[in-house]
Amino acid sequence: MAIEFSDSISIVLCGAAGQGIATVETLLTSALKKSGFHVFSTQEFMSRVRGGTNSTTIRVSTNRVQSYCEKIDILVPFTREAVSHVKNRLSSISCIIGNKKLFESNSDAQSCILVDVNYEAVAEEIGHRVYSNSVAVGVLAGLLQTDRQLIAGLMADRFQSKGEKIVNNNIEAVKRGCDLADEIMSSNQLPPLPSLINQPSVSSELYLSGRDAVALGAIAGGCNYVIFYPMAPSTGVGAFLARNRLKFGIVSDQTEDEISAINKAFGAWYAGARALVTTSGGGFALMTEGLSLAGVTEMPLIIHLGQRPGPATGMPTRTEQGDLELVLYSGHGDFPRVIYAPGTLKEAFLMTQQAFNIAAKYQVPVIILTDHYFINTSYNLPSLDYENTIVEKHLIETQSGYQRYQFTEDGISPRGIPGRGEGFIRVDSHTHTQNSQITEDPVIRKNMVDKMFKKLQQLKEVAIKPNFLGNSEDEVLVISWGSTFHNVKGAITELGKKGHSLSYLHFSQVYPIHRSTSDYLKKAKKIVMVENNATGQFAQQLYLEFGIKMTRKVLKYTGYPFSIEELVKELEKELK
Amino acid sequence: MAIEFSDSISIVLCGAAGQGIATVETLLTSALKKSGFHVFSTQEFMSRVRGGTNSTTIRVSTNRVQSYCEKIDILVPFTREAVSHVKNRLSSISCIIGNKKLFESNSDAQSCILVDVNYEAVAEEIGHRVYSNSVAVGVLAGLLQTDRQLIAGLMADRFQSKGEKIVNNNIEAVKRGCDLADEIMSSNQLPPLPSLINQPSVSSELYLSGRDAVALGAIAGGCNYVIFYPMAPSTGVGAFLARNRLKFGIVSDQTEDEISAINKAFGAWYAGARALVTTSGGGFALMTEGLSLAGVTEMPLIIHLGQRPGPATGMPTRTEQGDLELVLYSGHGDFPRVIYAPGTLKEAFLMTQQAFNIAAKYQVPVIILTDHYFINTSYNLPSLDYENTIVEKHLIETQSGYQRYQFTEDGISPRGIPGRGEGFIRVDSHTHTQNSQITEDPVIRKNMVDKMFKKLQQLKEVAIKPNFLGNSEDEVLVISWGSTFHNVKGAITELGKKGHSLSYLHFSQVYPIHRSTSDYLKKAKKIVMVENNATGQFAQQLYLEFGIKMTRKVLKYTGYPFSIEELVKELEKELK
Amino acid sequence: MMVNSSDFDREVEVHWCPGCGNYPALKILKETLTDLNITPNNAVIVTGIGQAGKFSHFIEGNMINGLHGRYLSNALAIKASNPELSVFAISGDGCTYSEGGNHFLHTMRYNPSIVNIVHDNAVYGLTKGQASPTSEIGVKTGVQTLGVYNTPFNPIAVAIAQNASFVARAFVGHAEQTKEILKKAIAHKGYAFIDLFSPCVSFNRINTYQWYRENTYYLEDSYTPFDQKEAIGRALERSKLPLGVFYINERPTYEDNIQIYKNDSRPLWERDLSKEKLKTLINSFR
Amino acid sequence: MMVNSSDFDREVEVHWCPGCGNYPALKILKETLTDLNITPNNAVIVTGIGQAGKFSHFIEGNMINGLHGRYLSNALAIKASNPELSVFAISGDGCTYSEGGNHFLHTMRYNPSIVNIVHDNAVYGLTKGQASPTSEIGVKTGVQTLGVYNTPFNPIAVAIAQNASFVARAFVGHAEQTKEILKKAIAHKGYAFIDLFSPCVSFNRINTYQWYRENTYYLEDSYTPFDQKEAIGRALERSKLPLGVFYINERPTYEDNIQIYKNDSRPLWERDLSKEKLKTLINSFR
Ligand SMILES: Cc1ncc(C[n+]2csc(CCOP(=O)(O)OP(=O)(O)O)c2C)c(N)n1
Ligand SMILES: Cc1ncc(C[n+]2csc(CCOP(=O)(O)OP(=O)(O)O)c2C)c(N)n1
Ligand code: SF4
Ligand code: SF4
Ligand SMILES: [Mg+2]
Ligand SMILES: [Mg+2]
Repeated sequence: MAIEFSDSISIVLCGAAGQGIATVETLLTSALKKSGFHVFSTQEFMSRVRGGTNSTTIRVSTNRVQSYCEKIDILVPFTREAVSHVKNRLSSISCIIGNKKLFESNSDAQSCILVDVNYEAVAEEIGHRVYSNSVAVGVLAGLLQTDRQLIAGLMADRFQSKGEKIVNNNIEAVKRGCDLADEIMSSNQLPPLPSLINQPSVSSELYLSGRDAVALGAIAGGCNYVIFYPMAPSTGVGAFLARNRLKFGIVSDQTEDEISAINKAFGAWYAGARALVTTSGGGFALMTEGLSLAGVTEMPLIIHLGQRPGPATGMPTRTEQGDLELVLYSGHGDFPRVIYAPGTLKEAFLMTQQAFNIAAKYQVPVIILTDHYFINTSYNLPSLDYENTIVEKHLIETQSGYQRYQFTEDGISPRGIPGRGEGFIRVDSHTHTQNSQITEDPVIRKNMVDKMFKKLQQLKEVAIKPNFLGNSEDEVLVISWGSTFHNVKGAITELGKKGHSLSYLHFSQVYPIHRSTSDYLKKAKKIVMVENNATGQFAQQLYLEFGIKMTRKVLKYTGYPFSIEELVKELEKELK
Repeated sequence: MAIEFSDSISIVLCGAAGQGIATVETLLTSALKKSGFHVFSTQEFMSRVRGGTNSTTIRVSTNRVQSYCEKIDILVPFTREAVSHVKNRLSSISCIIGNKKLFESNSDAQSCILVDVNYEAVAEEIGHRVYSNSVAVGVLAGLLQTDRQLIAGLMADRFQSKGEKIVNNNIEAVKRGCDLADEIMSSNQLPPLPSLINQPSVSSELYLSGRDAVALGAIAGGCNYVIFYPMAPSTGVGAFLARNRLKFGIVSDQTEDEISAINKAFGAWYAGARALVTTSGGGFALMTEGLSLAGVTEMPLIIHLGQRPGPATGMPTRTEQGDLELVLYSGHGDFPRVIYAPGTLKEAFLMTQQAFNIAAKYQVPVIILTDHYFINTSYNLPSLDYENTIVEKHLIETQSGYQRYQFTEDGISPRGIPGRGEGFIRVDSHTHTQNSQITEDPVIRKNMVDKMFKKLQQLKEVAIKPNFLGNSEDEVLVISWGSTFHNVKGAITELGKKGHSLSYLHFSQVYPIHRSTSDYLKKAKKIVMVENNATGQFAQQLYLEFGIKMTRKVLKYTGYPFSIEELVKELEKELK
Repeated sequence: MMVNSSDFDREVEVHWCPGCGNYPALKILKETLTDLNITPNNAVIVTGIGQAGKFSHFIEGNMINGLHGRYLSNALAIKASNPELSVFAISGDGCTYSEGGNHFLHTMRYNPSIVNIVHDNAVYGLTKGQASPTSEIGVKTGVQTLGVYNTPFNPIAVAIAQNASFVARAFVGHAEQTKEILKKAIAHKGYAFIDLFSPCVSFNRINTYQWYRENTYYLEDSYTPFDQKEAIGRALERSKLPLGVFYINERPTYEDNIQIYKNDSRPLWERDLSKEKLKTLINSFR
Repeated sequence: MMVNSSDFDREVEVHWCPGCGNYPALKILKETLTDLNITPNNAVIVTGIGQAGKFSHFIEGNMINGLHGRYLSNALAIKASNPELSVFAISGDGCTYSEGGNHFLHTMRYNPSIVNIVHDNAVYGLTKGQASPTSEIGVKTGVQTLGVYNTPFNPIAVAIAQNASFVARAFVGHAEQTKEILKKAIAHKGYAFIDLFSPCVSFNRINTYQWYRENTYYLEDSYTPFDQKEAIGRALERSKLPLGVFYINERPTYEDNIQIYKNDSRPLWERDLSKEKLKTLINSFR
């Protein structure tokens, strides 16, 4: 587990819900990125509003950093429980910087470097303990040698709405924090931290979370209707769009339940809107019948599903990749669908954007699978390529005599909408004729099913290729999908440093699977599948489609994401 | 398609909804069976209450008859649409017996033997056209030389509640019908029908439908709570249990929706009841989240799912085997389950009975998959072996300190119920500790998932073996599952008469699949899968489990069941 | 262009039983639309599943025949996506009050300008005669063999208790009066709900045309439908059932509240993404 | 055996925010059960998902912590399977009136003898502050950024309109009065519904303890809760919100109506199949 990560520093903030860790994170990551460092942060938290123990890991680096490591360079504990909460991640190089009362009698802290800093005491000197988080921001920013002027500016922005006094006190708090950092460093209480180099170009990069990327992708896809019933970890996407709704002319609706959500999305698409539903596994489960409705009526639909561990309520604020089979098979009766599972923020943006076009063109449901980890993880990236995206409506102005389900060569019937053109837009949940009349005719039934499968053939043609990294000569091919991308890549990079060359195939579209996959699978001598679920759901799909079994499956179903260290250990097993 | 079926006569009644075809069927099949003939009947009907065109096929035979053939010996049309409705099944040996106005100008009738009988006119002579169905019963019973005394008795039973006059008029109507039959026969208007031999022992056999068999199996399984929201073809099972509820102490509940149904079943099992939910694919889709709840809480559940073609509303009164993947993968998160798909009435009875014991013992959901065809098909059988069944409760009296999810060797925690014993029965939809407290501990999560999969291992051990018929030397192995049993068997028998020896493997448990399957698959040179769905869902499962692909898949997804003739034709393709 | 009642005719076989209340209901709707000069192109008929749910198959124009119980959600979203359309949400009592109960309860809270007509025959017609939420206590069916024992659902009282903005009851046997009520509903801005008594001649032997004729009366001309408490009082009457408009409560509609149509009345399908705004938003993450 | 309030204590960490209304609610329930000598063994606490839904984790005894919105269906079936158990169905306003709206609407029609307590904080607590059906118009949240515009759900009025058999409203800030109301609910035969005002100190800055104290009053001693129309009238009051028992309507319970307990009061788990009867039934198919 002792990987060095010599180009980055890993900071962990740990405390109870309600203590404002998120504020510290936001200010610090912003300050660091603006100072030209590459930054990554990821949050893990309990399903409660106050109390408990949550943590955020922030990685600051000379180079681009997008993956999660267990190593902790600096831990800032906010409660007595904090140190023990992350005890498995602490080592002799970890510095715990905080009020000594929170750790001095904790045996888990004893191997670490301990630095007593009483943020609260400083805050109280300024006027109120409410400023202690700003003191902490100051200490951390100071230790990382961030531009002080810049932080003052950020504080001003952040607290602007609360009035001048509060702004000034926060700025003062940060300043005092920076001074403390200077003291700590000059008193040699800390070992030398990896020394980082900043680059001015990074300062103007974007800093986004998975949630932001999906929501921005939706807007770029022309989303103008967002529908959801709150459920972790998917609500944030809805809230993002809700906040921006007047700007972009979006209808935003928190519905009475998920069943209403999917049926509203259906009505919205019918009428020509571009609707997004955002939910989690339990909510999606309730949409099963609605998905089937979209299937038989060939209605476009977009569902963002942020996965969390099930079954049932499961672990509401934890992570898993356990809903692939659910989305793949849900709905009674056969109909085509598309499933994306972005691995990077860029993919999340572009694929969500594209989902709207694919759904509109092929008139099928498209599901975007993310998960708690992906949604709550952020890093900087240069830009999002919104300029080259287009909103494809795929709508026609109908003529009189228009038939919604006209049989065509490719199975796609031109789609009209009510109120535009002479035709009538008739859609029916039964097996129907070309003009949507109920039918019990065996031949029509068969033809309508065949029509759907023609579309599936075409969806295979436009499937997104898996992303191959490495050399085709490598003995071991590692496969993963969705949110595990960066962490697996991080592990492979580390193994590369140790002299092992592994190649890597990552899938951001998991259904239908691009046919180029076959070649990679056939060539590989050993294949290791990495999935954040109990049964290897994607491995099953690869087997079904290509008849090739994995040499090894690295499955994790504890409710927590993979770390680089853990993956290095697991992948090494196949190298021995 | 010209199979002779020389030991049986096939009668088709065809007319509009509301014309009383079902009454004719009930009286006739009852009279025939009581006369010692083997009888089979199956209904196909439109999704409407009046009008349209429906038909019932009745097969009467010297030998046991349990399968569906297209051949029609006698067609009784009740409307002008009737003849054309079954035109593909008519041939030169088909006799159409009815009011000539209904067919004389119909070209589809012209190749058949036409016999003009005006049931209505006779009925009106008796006093009212309401008796015309009884006249028809008389004609058909007469043609088949049924005991007249016996029919009179049946009429008396049937119309008893309507008063003496109506009873007498109906008896008179049947008598007049029989006289007409005599006339028809003596005037040589009909070609010689296959001559049938009756056996007294058959007269006291049972005559049951798939619906009856499932419902009786539930009662034998100790079912004391039945819950449903009406939906074809599953409602009949609920109605059967509802009618018998005071006799057997059953709570019967038509709920507000399917979500309530599954959550009530959950509450009922929790409190120690043995609950059955009956539904169809669309209703089941809504129960997905509830199934997941049963998964995480290890609650027994029994769901009878009568399949019909989807997606969505699909074809409400047609048949399909399209919901296998739905029930197999539905529910977010991983948990074990059992899926039965009886092929015979005997299996439907015994497996439904057993479902309650398996669910109770392993604390998992058990799904019984039937379909429209199975539910609406009847035949005689000697008996149901209820005497050797036992109701296994698998409940303990708890001690204080009882923990519902105690870790055990085999993954099964003894199940207690509230109000019995000192312990508390605590169940939780989150990832939970042994005592059902919410937890976010990674190790407990993993252990709880592993506990479930231990149960799946044991469920594999107690899986029902597939039913193998034939010789292991046969070149072609035919495979099917569920309701297709008799029709596939019928086709194989016919092919046997032509000198082809095919062996047959039928699955009445489709998940988990019994391991003996592997040997059969490996030995077979060619494997033909017969499924009443579009994609070969069970073939996929066999591939996933045993890595063997089918040589050919015979898939039908028109909404209608396979006939013997059709299967003979399809199977012959693999023999060429 | 003048609309003809026959513009709404379709050349398809109607699947209802002879005598079914759905026939006069269909006629009433077609004639009302004609009277109001609403074209098939501007209307959307959204139905659920059931005999009443088949309604959309027998009338020309835009339609959704969706899932059992979910049509109100379809309808609301259509209106929100394109307020220019006249949206009619039509289905049965089982579909609306049982499977769809939650959407019934909540759609009225949004107050979209849709007309919701519930063909109330106090029975499940299509599935062959089970009790519905509006079946009276004691009614026996093939499933409720000991008689219904659940308290009947009172849709009018619930809608008024919920402050629904237009609440009425009508009877298909009274074509003229029903058309008048329907016209008021169509004219109303906001959610307009009509519980429409519509006999099922095949499965409901109690609530026949005759029965409705004898057991209903119209709210007096002097009745003003603006007092919520008073309106509920009338909704609770059981000896004879009042017909007419029980309650009106004008307030902002859902389309108003969404706000995006304030300065731009174009339906969503006509609009385009502003890349400029997207750029600004993306840049806010820098 | 006498019951102690501490019999209901569990040694687990309580997950609510300090000051949350769920704490006094928990205390009130424990004390009431103790006063009535209901043991943890005879009670079943059935909850949904939400902060209120976590209730069952913090009280000793039998419990189900089921799905969001579905606890009433669990609870009804428990009562029907074993009428000897005291069943408490407890959850939040979102769980009950939004996701679970259909079950709320229909469970009361069955009239099972269960006590249904809804912790009404007019917000979604567990999911961090979105509006709930009881949120007032205009309230702004992270999702309702322009303010709530749906008409608030009035659970009391709907329950009375539905003829629910016991309808009350209480406030956790008034422990003694709430205990009295709870005792009446427990004594009631049939479905007993209590909408319990229970402040969310983290996300609802409007409906605070203070606000409820100032904006509520108790129905007068002279008030008799038997007139449906009168009761609804009180339920519609908005200037100050009445607390107390609004409506009682005694009628046969679901357990009575099922009939199978008439001659045999044993719960279902104690019963055995009669093979004799099964034989007779099977033979009827001969
Ligand atoms: C999810 C689901 N459950 C059940 C059904 C079966 N079903 C079809 S129509 C119907 C009831 C119809 O009753 P109602 O809505 O009153 O309409 P009516 O036929 O009386 O006009 C039911 C239960 C279905 N189609 N979908
Ligand atoms: C099917 C489903 N949808 C959504 C959620 C997410 N969820 C959990 S609690 C909750 C709302 C809680 O609000 P309320 O019932 O008022 O309880 P409170 O937390 O306010 O006590 C939601 C939406 C879920 N668990 N399941
Ligand atoms: S069953 Fe009843 S509701 Fe259905 S069409 Fe016939 S009369 Fe109408
Ligand atoms: S968020 Fe609100 S309801 Fe939830 S525990 Fe905190 S105060 Fe209570
Ligand atoms: Mg109805
Ligand atoms: Mg709440």
